[in-house]
Amino acid sequence: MLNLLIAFSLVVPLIGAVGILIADKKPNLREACTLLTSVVLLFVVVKIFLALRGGETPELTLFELLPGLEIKFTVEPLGMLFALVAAILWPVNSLYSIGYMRGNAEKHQTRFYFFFAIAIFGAIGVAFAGNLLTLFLFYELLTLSTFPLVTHKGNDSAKSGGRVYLGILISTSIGLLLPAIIWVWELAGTTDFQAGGVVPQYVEGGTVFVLAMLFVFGIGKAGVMPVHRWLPAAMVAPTPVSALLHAVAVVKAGVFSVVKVVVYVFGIDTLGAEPSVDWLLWFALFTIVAASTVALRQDNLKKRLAYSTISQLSYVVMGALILVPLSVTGAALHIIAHAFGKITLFFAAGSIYTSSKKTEISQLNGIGRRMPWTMAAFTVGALSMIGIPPAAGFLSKWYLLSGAIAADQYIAVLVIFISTLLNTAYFAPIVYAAYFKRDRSDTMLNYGEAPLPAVVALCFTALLTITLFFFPQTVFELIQMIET
Amino acid sequence: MVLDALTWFFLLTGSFLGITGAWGIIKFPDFYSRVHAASITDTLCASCFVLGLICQSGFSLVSVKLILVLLLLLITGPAAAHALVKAAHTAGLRALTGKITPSIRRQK
Amino acid sequence: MSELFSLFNYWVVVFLMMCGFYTVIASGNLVKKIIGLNIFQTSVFIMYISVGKVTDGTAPIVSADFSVYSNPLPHVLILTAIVVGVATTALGLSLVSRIKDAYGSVEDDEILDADSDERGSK
Amino acid sequence: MIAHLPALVVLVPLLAAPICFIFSRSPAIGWVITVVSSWVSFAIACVMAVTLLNGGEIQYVFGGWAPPWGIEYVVDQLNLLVVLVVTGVAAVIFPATLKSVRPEVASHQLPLFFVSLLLCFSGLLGIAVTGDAFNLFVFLEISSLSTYTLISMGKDRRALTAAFNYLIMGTIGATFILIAVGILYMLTGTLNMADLAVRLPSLGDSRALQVAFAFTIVGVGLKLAMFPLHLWLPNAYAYAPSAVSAFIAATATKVAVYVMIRFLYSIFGAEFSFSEIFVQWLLLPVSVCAILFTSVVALFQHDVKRLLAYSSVAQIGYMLLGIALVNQTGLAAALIHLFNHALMKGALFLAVAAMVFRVGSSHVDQLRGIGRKMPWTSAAFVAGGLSIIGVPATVGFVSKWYLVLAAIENGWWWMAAIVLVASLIAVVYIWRIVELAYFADSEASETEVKEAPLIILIPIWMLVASNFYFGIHSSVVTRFAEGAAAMLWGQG
Amino acid sequence: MIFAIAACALLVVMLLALVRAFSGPKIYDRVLAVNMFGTKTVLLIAVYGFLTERPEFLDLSIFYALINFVGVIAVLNFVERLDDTDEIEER
Amino acid sequence: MYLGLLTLSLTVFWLVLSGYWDNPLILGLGVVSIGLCVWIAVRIRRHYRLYSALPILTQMPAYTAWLAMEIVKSNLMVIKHIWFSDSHPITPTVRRIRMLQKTPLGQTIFANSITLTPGTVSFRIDGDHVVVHGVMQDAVDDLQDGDMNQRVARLEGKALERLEAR
Ligand code: NA
Ligand code: NA
Repeated sequence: MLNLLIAFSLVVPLIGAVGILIADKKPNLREACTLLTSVVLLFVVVKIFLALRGGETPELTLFELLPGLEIKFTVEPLGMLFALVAAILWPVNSLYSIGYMRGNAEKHQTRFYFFFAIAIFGAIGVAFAGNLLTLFLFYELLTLSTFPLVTHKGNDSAKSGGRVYLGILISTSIGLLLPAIIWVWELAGTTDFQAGGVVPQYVEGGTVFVLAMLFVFGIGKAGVMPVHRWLPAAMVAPTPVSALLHAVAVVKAGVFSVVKVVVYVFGIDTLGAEPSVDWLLWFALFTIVAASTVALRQDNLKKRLAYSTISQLSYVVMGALILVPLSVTGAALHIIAHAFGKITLFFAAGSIYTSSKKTEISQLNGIGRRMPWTMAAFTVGALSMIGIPPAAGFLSKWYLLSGAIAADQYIAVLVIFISTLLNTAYFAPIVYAAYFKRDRSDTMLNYGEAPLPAVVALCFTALLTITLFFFPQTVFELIQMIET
Repeated sequence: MVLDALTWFFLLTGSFLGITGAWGIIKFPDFYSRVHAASITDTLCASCFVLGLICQSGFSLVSVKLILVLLLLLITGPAAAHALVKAAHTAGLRALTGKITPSIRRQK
Repeated sequence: MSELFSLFNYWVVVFLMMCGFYTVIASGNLVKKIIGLNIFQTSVFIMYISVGKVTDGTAPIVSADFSVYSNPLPHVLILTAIVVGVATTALGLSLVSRIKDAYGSVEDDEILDADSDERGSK
Repeated sequence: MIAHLPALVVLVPLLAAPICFIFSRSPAIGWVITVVSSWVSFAIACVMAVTLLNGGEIQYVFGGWAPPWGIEYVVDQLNLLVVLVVTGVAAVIFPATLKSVRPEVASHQLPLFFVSLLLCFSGLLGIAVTGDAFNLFVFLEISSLSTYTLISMGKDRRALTAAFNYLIMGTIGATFILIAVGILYMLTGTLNMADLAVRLPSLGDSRALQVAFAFTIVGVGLKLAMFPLHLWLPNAYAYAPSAVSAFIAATATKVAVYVMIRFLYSIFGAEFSFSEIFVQWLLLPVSVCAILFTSVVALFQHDVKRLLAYSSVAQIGYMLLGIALVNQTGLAAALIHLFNHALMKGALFLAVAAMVFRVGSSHVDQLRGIGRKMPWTSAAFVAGGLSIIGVPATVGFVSKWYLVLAAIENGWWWMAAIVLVASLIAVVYIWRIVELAYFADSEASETEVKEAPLIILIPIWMLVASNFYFGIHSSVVTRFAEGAAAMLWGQG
Repeated sequence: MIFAIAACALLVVMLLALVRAFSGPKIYDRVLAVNMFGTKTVLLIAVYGFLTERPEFLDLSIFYALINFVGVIAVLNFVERLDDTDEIEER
Repeated sequence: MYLGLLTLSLTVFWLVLSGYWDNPLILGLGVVSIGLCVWIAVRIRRHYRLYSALPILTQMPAYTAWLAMEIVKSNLMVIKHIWFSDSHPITPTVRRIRMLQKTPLGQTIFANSITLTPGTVSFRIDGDHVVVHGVMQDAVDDLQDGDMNQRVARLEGKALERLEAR
């Protein structure tokens, strides 16, 4: 029964995708299908979560491709966490998409919903992957299925952005991640995730570093500089897609994979015993600061958010690479906190675009009065990014900071401080301008809030961010299961 | 003995005719006249050779086959000559005409 | 020297092979290419046949008067190979004549020009 | 009865060809005969497979002469694999031929088309089945000659020059093989492959043997489009009628690879090929160049069929690489890829054939937006493309995995890297088409393009399904290939 | 003896035919010469059979006569199909 | 009649050449080959009306003998021009010659006879004229109003009678 649940969680988005195709010409039916599917998926994932909490470890082996290479799914706490994030945010995102896509009268909406469902399918596959091969397969599926979403507009800039997106993600995954997987298989004869790691008894010294580097840069979705370029390039996408990329699935799949590899392939202890791995940490630290600095210089709202994401992702990578339990807790928590916060920000940006067609920060003066709900949610998101209570970002940053101190990584501590300052520097002015500056050169006279579904969605995610701050127990429970 | 002599006679005549024809296709000035030279060898020369050989084999299957060879050559020789001339003619190859003296030939 | 001469059949084979091969490669005329191919194949046929020669052996047609024959197997094989060769030549020439219909030429370079012109005009 | 199967599998299409010729008035009858005989051959191949898996070698001797003189047909795991590929692909693709080639081949040539197709088919099977070196040459020429004919029937006039160039290069290759066989006969007095294998080692390292070896490599290399000798292939595949491209690309070069393996391992022996001649040091650079260079060349093609053709040359490079790694895994990888590549290229070329059927061209500009007009066909193309790239759960993954394993077995990590880089390039050239098919706006065309007819679509999807089936249940093929590889190594 | 003489004479004829085949100048001259070469080969085989006391060779000469004829007609047919003789003339 | 003659001659041809008269396999192959040839011949006859002078000549011994003599004579003439070209220069001529024959059969016999005799060769038939190339002008003149033209014309009647009698 439990194994069947995993199968359900994978099949449900696929069935939804087919349903969307069938309902091609009837928008209401199509959107109903999307929403229904996402709710059903949420239900299934929660069922799995309850089972996991009941002490069971559902497992499903589909088939053996080659000896020792199976397509296999195992539910473990970390994957559960990611699956929950994706499953919770999909219905919200769907709701928002309905408002956005209709509000902007976008073309090819069926294609959009179809590939969205496929992307969720990929994300769930990544979350429950029981070994590196399965992870790789769904990781690539996620890349490919999001391409049509990124290039949705179909104009030249969309196409060139899409090429960069696909080029970087595919080439890093095939060029670095796949060799790393082959290497692991060659060493251990299996790619299954195991508590304590698969490779510890086979590798030591510089080899660990090389292998870790292949993984960290091979998982391009984690956006560690210099393989971050795909994320700004993908800004050509419609906002719901950006939300999907930044919060629901794609970058989360990246950092989640990094954490998963660190925990289940290397084992925290193996990496911790290897000083050269610090080099990788420094890449992450550099990314945090550099991306924030770049974000500061962007006037385009979505671009600023994109660089913010790059920086925030490296928090997670940093947490994983500091290699003490506290920091890993922080990393896992930050995956969720950032997901809720960033999706709120993107929803807000999209709503602003939908109702006012504004894309630049310099145009946002006084918008807080016209779109009060939207900007309130935006503020919550910004607080979470900076790490100020009562937003969830505070919790995760706290744990990261504690972990860094516990591990005597003072440079990391410093970076967290600097980055918090930078975060403040690029979010605070937006909020300030929205509420306190007067807007003089406004030509679009009549606009108010975005369509209702969009507003409902973004308020809901803002609420989630705050809720997470006050009720983080469930998440901690899961994280503790990782550590045991 | 008589048969041997006949063989000698026919084969020598045939050889002479063959060389004559071959010399003809070397010497004659244009394609169409060379065809006539070649047709000597196809008719009379071949007949002489076959007759000479029949004298040696007498009434036997071998003679039948020799006659078969001759018949084939007699049928196919002119047919090939005709096909050649016709092909050359339809392709527009002009014939040299008039009195061909050695001096004209040298100019050619 | 005598050894060289005793292997003269191979010299003939090699000479013909080179002639044929050169013609195939160097000639721009498709008909001549086919003819070169023929010469090339024929050299191999000669190689086989000369290999089958048995000293003092006569043609391998059974007769009461002879006991030593050349090895018939290469003859049989080459008979097959000749049939194959004739088929190849026939096919090659029919292709040439269709190429002539399509391009109006059987010269390599002119055909290439014709194709690139076509692409240019598109 | 079982003993006659190896002969039957060849004779069925060979005898069907003249019957097809007698009914040359009606292409439909020719088509029915062709399809039925391909199915019968496939059924025979399956029966042989079952027999072989339960028992041992299947042998058939022609005309009652004992093997060293008479022609012998032998079926072991190696050529059974090839026979299965050829008959299987034929059984799937042939049904689609009539519909697919009608717009491409002049109607008066259609009856001849099926005669040639059958001859080509039986020639390929004959190569695989025969145990006699000269007989192999004859079948090679039967298949080659009919292939030239088939290619020349393409719609574009460049099909003629492509067929002509292939004829020249192919005949040179065949003649080289003939020379090699002749020298082997001179040295040993036998043409039977098994007999040759027994007698050659006692000759030692003779000069003549080396010459024979060189002629074999170059001759077979021409036939299988080994890297610098591949020049005939792109045009031949690009301008042949599309269904023919699908069949030939899936089978012809595979059979040539089989011939290469047969000569290297069974006739000359692995000991001689790899320890005395060191042919791997020729094959290695050649295959690496093929994998990298022709993949890059494929990037710049504007015709999908040409693109796939260049990709084929690269894929043949993978097979040669497997041989050049000189270990049992590598050989198995070559054999696995031999099987798998037939499935992928069959699917891809047939999908393109369906597009050509509707659109009338395989030029990339004409295929813009085809993904919306022919969703099933385009989806099949994508699936085949995934297999070429080597995505897990497709056969392409299995092939590459084994190749990488074999490279690592030699400690050649860089070789594994090259395979991955080539996969990346494959991603790019396949993606180019996918992008055009799905994300480019189609040019306003006056004719409405519809989905391909079922008679073409079903074979395409059968091939696609097999790509996934054998990608998932890979052990079916890998066990077979590993068995064949073990057998060949045992001989050497 | 006489057979040897006849064979030699035929060889001379064939040699002369070859001279014409090489010197052309037209394709038809060449075909004519080659045809002549062929018919003389037929006779040569027959004579050689008598010379070596193997009259079985006559079968070969019949075969050769047929092949030669078919060959000449085929070549002419091909030349006609190519339509203008320049194509296979000297370049 | 035609088919019977063809089959008969092919059968004789096969039997004489093969020499195996009691091997069923080879005889069987012979039957198949003959059948194939006849089939092809029938197919050819469906498209072309063919006249061959040869079978008719065999039925007309007088004319054949005369023609044989003519062939010998003209052979000698050409030989003379080959070896003594200085004293007997050749005078190649192309001419259209009006044929006295009325039917295609007669015309075919005439044109074939022209080609059979060395020194003259027919190109093609053009209405009721035949275009002839001769190496000597007198030989062509001979054709114009010579023996051969008239003999064939006379023969034509007889030949037609025989053909109809068949
Ligand atoms: Na060939
Ligand atoms: Na004449």
